[in-house]
Amino acid sequence: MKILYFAWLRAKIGTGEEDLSPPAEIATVGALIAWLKTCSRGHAEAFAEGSLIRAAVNQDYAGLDHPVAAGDEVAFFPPVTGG
Amino acid sequence: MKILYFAWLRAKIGTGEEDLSPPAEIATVGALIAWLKTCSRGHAEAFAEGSLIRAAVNQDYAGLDHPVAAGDEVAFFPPVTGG
Amino acid sequence: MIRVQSEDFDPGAEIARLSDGRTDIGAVTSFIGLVRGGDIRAMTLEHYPGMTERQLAAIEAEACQRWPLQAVTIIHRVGRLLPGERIVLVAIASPHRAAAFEACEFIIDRLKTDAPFWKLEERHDGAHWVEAKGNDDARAQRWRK
Amino acid sequence: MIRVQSEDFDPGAEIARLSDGRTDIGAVTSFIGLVRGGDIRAMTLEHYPGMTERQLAAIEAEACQRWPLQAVTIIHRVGRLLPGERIVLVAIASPHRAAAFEACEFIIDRLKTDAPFWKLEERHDGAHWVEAKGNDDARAQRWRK
Repeated sequence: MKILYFAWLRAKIGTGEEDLSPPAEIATVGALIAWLKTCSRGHAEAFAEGSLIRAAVNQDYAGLDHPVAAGDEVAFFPPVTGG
Repeated sequence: MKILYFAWLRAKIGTGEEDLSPPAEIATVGALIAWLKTCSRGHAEAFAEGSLIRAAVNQDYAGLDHPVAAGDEVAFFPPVTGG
Repeated sequence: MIRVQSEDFDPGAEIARLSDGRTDIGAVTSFIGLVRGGDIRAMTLEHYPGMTERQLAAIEAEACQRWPLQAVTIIHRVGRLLPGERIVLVAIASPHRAAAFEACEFIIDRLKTDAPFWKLEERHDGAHWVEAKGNDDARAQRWRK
Repeated sequence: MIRVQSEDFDPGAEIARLSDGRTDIGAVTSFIGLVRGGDIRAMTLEHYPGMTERQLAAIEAEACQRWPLQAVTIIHRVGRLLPGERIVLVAIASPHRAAAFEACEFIIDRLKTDAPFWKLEERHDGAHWVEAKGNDDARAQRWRK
């Protein structure tokens, strides 16, 4: 599973992209976040309670219940500020 | 008094500008219109009942009660259609 | 900046001029009105010289009073125009986009109901003076409060 | 037409392109967003390549469904920009001015809340990621019905 981070999440986690293979029971965006928090201190900080984070699965916005599976591109980022 | 006509009023009256000296008792835009209607057939047609006409005195929009006097520039024209 | 002219204008140059060399502008909006073809073969714009500039200046002043604007350009052409030709440009610079949009729309709405221009359209059956649209009055009315 | 690029764009050329050679367009509107100075020394625009273009295409498609549009251009820059530099252009061609204004405002409002761009501002006390404005959400919300 390809995981992407943008803006301050990228800075906090220390990379913009990683290829990870979460356990098979990680089947939703919410579960993936819970699992990522265990990966490193940077991940834990980035996904700490109260952080305003948006997720996208295969380049479409996705809620916490959205399914994720091997082969998906999952991105995490703060609320957008372009324009 | 300088009287100006625009658009179809100019076409109907046959001139875009005339210098007229209405009688002293012609003191408002409304009275001026009534007097102009007696000037020629073209004037009578242009100012016929039911015509949608706007007036300006010295280049500001003016209602029928607006005063007019010698030396004023008074213009008559249809509702505007620029832009 | 207000101009009434028969020659065409360069929208890019006019829009660039609003913000060139400045670092305090956040938003530039513009509106260009063009002659639409179809049954219209040409259009002649007549105006009331003097009063036109006065009315446009009054509209610009009201916009500057209602919104925080940094620059305003209004250019309106007169004379005979063919389909596809530009008629009018309104361009606005402001620190904020909401103000830039509202002021631009306000100016063109008000211009259409207050500035003394008249359109004579050449159609297949001859030349006709365009009648004012109630729709334009309603749009201009939105801004009165 | 959607472009995400680091180089500057030419607003005049982009706006002219919308109507050049056509006689069926009545109104062209445009919005340009610029980097405002003040305490900001520079701004770096980051984006999510791929998703950005997808989101912008979705916004454009929704605008085309809601209004009678004849052409749409969205250009957004990425990378480091200095005060006074252009960030974004939205330009619209339509037969009617109300549609051209509404679609232009709709697209920039939606872009601000949906397109994955992030601004890193360089201020006197260092670099800070810009926080999303509730105000932008409220403006984008206006279009949901």
